[in-house]
Amino acid sequence: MTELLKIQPGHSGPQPNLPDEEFLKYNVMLTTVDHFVNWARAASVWPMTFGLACCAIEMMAAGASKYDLDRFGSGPFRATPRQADLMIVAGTVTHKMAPRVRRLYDQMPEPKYVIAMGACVCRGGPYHLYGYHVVKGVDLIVPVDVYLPGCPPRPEALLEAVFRIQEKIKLERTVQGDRDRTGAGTRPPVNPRVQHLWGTPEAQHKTSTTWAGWLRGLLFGPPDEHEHGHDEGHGEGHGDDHGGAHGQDAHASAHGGGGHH
Amino acid sequence: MAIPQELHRDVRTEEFLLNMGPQHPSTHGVLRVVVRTDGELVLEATPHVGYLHRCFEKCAENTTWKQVVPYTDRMDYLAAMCNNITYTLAVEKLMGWEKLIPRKTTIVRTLLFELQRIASHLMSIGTYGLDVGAITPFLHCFRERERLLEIFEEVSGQRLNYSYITPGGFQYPWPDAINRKIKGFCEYFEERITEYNDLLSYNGIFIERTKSIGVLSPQQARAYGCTGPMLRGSGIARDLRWDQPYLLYDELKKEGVFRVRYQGDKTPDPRDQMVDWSLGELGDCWSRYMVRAAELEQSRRIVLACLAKLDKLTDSEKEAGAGNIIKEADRAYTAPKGEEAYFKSENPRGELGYYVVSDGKPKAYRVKARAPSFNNLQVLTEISRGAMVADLIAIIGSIDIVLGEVDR
Amino acid sequence: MIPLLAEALNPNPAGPTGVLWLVQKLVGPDAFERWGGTLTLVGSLGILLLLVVPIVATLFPLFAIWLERKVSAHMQSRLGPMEVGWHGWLQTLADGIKLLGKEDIIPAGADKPLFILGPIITLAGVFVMLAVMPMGPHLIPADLNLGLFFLAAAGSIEVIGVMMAGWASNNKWSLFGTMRLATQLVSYEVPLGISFVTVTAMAGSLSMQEIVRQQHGWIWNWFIFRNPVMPLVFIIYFTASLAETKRAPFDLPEAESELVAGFHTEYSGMRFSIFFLAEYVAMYVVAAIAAVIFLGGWHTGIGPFDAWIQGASGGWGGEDPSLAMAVIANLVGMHVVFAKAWVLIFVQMWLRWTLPRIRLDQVMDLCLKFLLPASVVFFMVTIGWELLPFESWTSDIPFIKDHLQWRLPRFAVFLVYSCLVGYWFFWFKRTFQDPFKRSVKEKPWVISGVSTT
Amino acid sequence: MNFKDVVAHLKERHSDAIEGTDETKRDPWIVVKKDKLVELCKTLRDDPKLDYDHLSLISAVDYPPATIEIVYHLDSLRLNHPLVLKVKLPRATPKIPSLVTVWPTADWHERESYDLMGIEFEGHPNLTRILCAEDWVGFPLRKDYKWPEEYHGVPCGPFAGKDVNIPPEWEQEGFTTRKA
Repeated sequence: MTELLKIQPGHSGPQPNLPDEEFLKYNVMLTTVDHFVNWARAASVWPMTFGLACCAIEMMAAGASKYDLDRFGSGPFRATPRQADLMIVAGTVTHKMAPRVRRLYDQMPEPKYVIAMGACVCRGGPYHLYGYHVVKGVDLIVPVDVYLPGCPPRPEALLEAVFRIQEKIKLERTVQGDRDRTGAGTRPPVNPRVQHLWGTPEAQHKTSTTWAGWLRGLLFGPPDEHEHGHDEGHGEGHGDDHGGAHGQDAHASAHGGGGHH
Repeated sequence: MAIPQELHRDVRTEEFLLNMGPQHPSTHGVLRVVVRTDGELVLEATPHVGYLHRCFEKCAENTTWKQVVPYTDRMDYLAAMCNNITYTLAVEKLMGWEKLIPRKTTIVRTLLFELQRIASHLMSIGTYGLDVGAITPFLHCFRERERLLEIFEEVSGQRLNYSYITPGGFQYPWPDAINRKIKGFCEYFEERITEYNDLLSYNGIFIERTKSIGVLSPQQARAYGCTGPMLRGSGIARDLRWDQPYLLYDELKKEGVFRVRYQGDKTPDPRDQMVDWSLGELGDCWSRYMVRAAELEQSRRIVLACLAKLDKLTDSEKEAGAGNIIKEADRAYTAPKGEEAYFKSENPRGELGYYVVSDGKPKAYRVKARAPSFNNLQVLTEISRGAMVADLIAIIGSIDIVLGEVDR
Repeated sequence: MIPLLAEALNPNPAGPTGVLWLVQKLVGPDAFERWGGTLTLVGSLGILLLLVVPIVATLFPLFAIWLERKVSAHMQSRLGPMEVGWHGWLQTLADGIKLLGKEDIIPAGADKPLFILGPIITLAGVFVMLAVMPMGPHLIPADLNLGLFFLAAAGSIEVIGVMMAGWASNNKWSLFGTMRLATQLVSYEVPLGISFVTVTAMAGSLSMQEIVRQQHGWIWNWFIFRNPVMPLVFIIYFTASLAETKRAPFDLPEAESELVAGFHTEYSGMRFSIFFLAEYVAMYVVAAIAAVIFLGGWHTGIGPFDAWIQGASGGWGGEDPSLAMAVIANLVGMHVVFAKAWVLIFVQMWLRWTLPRIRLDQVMDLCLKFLLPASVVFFMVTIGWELLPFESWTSDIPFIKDHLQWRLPRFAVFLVYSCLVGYWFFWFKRTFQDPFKRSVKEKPWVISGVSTT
Repeated sequence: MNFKDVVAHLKERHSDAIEGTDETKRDPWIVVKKDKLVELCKTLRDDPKLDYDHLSLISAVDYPPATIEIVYHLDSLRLNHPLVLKVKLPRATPKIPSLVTVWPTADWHERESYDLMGIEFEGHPNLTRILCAEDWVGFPLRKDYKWPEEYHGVPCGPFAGKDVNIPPEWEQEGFTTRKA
């Protein structure tokens, strides 16, 4: 029977380096569900309208008539981070803007992805040497999934970056318990230079409480200590970011506190 | 601000503070506006800028005169070519090269200046439609803008930040084969303008949304240093291309290629109505919008005139204006010590000026940019008092700011 | 009944048993002899309804959202969704699954029970309107004799849900959206209701099926062609229904360029998708109402064909048609209703992707200064039109005898409404020509925003 | 009118306000005394023959070790005769009267000069940082600007804690500079 359970599914199947008891989690049903969920997620990656500078114009061009981002399901640019899956940091991030970027990232629901669009966002770009007010790479602020250099990158390049995000999504194993995407390796790392700001990866990678997580709890019992740590991290992590969207500082401070569970 | 007595009596509600931005769909970037509202009524709107402060001046002080050009692109990324040309003209004024520039170079710079104006106004008109809720005109404007970007890309190899115009000429030689393409675009673009006017400019709802909103009186416009469509929308006939002609505009002005006339005036030929309406009457959002819509046709005619001039050039002139008068080895040229120059031109958004100071080294001692949006945005607090929240969006859109040059 | 019970007590060992037996007895070859056609008809149509209503409620939004994206894309010289299935027809499904799997965030400062209840009540308020929506001569979940009134009432439940959501979000953008929605919907309920009353005055009934039956015959019997002002009443209803469903140019509550996402700014994942679902079901509902009360419901407008539909569907004529023909006739009627609704839905999308958004005070002006008086005037004209004694012109019965019977009550109604309208007219003059409005004209800077300092 | 006439016209009004002029440069300028600046600017704005109603630009230039120059670029929308005013300030205590009362557009320009160059404009209604963050340390456009190590924990790039003015490539040996 265990031999039957050890069927190697597609790229969402068990990795050979996993311990043996892990194999028992992966069976045909869950793998198929994961295939389905990943197909759906990859087919509708909704970006957030988050334009900072020049690259935002090319982001608009990518959504406009010639390079139609809507063909690949990424058409609806959501204005509020609550309904967005993908944050395209398009343009130079300054020290004054950095806290807002972080808050918007924290307000996005899991699973969320970040594209660092443009040289300024990747590493400071033309302002790397003398830009005193420019953050040298947005990965100091938020974990970045795909780096997209260019000043600005062409819209085709942005399409390619969205495809890379879709490839990452296809590697995930949500229902099979890999809720923070670390097992599949699709969760970007935290920049070690700013770990004192954003904390350890465990605190950073908040567990998403979706129906998939509920299904996993149903199948594999309650989460163990390790994931309790995740949940607390979730609560704390959401403490300072549940203000109203869009940098409403005074308003956000009105209600801090834990997550919803 | 004193609320009118009727408001106190009728629609008096509790004030509250609304923080719009720095990331908001219609703040055109990272503008942050703190709005004190009384229900839907705006009591005071205070803009907070600086979220895109990219240290242009510090970078410019540490690079050669030519290396500053890419930074000027990224200041006003919607009118990068105009920024290149203005900075280049400032440096050439500093170096005293005005006489050395060939005629073809001047014609091509004028042509690119106006093409860039068309592209920038397309963007501004489209996003303004987006602000008042009409989504389709935005994408139609982008469709035309993509054709322009193809032309720019064929010229300079870049879609947005061109760095094509450098002190002494061009970065790359001008491809003469592009002239026919530009001419084709101008012919294609003529009926597009009427299409925009039918779809947006004369749409009843659009006029209802933008008329008598954010009225900027001429006195305010002068006091707050508003320039460009902001100023002309209020009825002040100020256009640096007309008043202090630079590149080729003196010639074009004498030939009567472009004029400055009020929106109310009758024109003999109805087709001239659009091009002549480059002055608003009331100074409200619709006037500012219509100034831009008129400058689309105006710039199209100037481009056609420049193309005609390019065709008339002799081969020797074409040869002379092919590239740059500065050899690549001389990229570290220097200006006399203690010399300084200030040059201003008519950007799509208004008066763009560059103040360059030299200390005899191959790099600038100080470069200061006079950004039109920086001055136009100041007046937002004044003209948005008593408007509604929806009007505030329309007013911000009609100012047509680019945060890259507001914050520099 | 008795023989069935007897057979149930001592069943035939050779025949089928249990459920199979019951089914055979109900819809067997000899079912008509046992029960008469009607019971079988009702059973089969009930089964049909069980299939139809969920399809309309769930599959319709999936298709409508996909259609909207394609329509908008082609209006904007784009292609729209292309990669997910043939021309992206699976796009909405993928979006739904994705939203289902997103993290479910409830802001820390939110009012949790209201936040959770909001989308549910909104969706329920919209779905319940499908209960009285006739889809065929005998294809209606519940033919209430107060059907139209029920629709008007259930339409207001949606407002409550949305207001709960916006208020509970504890977000200023949501608050703005909620207040705008309340203002807009409360005022647009009035012309909507008056147009309902106009239709009721013609049909003499509030039951949806009765309203449809009143429009049988040729196409000029539809209520939209009943009298000269009915097309205008239809336009008023359509405008008000746009405002009711928060569609452009009335999409102020969720104006993306002004309020970030309006009342659902703080909603993520599945709860947001429920709002989405509710909006599109509401689109179908208002379009179907228009098709039913103005455009003849399941009548095709071809007299003999409609007569066949009514007869074959086991209509009220009392004849006893065959089961198969009844089902076919009802399905035909259903598709006629769908076709009419789809045309109206396309018009909704067309307007949304063409027109700019109206400001709040302009929305109020349009409703209170134009739609409301116009609808009242058209209602009075309709009443007067109904008072014209068409019947007496065509009937052989002596005038007085037959005349008073139908004339007096309508005349009473006419008097009452004219008194109401007269009072309303003075109230309108008193309310909307007050110093505030006048001052706006005198001092343009109040609105235009020129500085006072 | 041209520069000479403007200077002559001003001298008969405010003979003591003008320190000197330089007509040899591309943009000839007038050096104005700090304490006479406001009334001179009022004359420039109100005199119908001058009619300088458009303040184009306010820029501060740092000349270590001694002085900081404030440069005003004026223009007239009607008469089109640009003018350049200069005020020399001591670098240690750069204080200058604000011109917001004369040209309201000076508001943000002066805030920017305060933000980046540390000029104190006396009488400015709201003299706060405008471009940099509110709690930014130092005045970045000073020539001797020392960069902060980090801002709220985020490292500040290659020059963190250092002086920016390292010799660029053209000032190292083996690099020839020629006049064009």
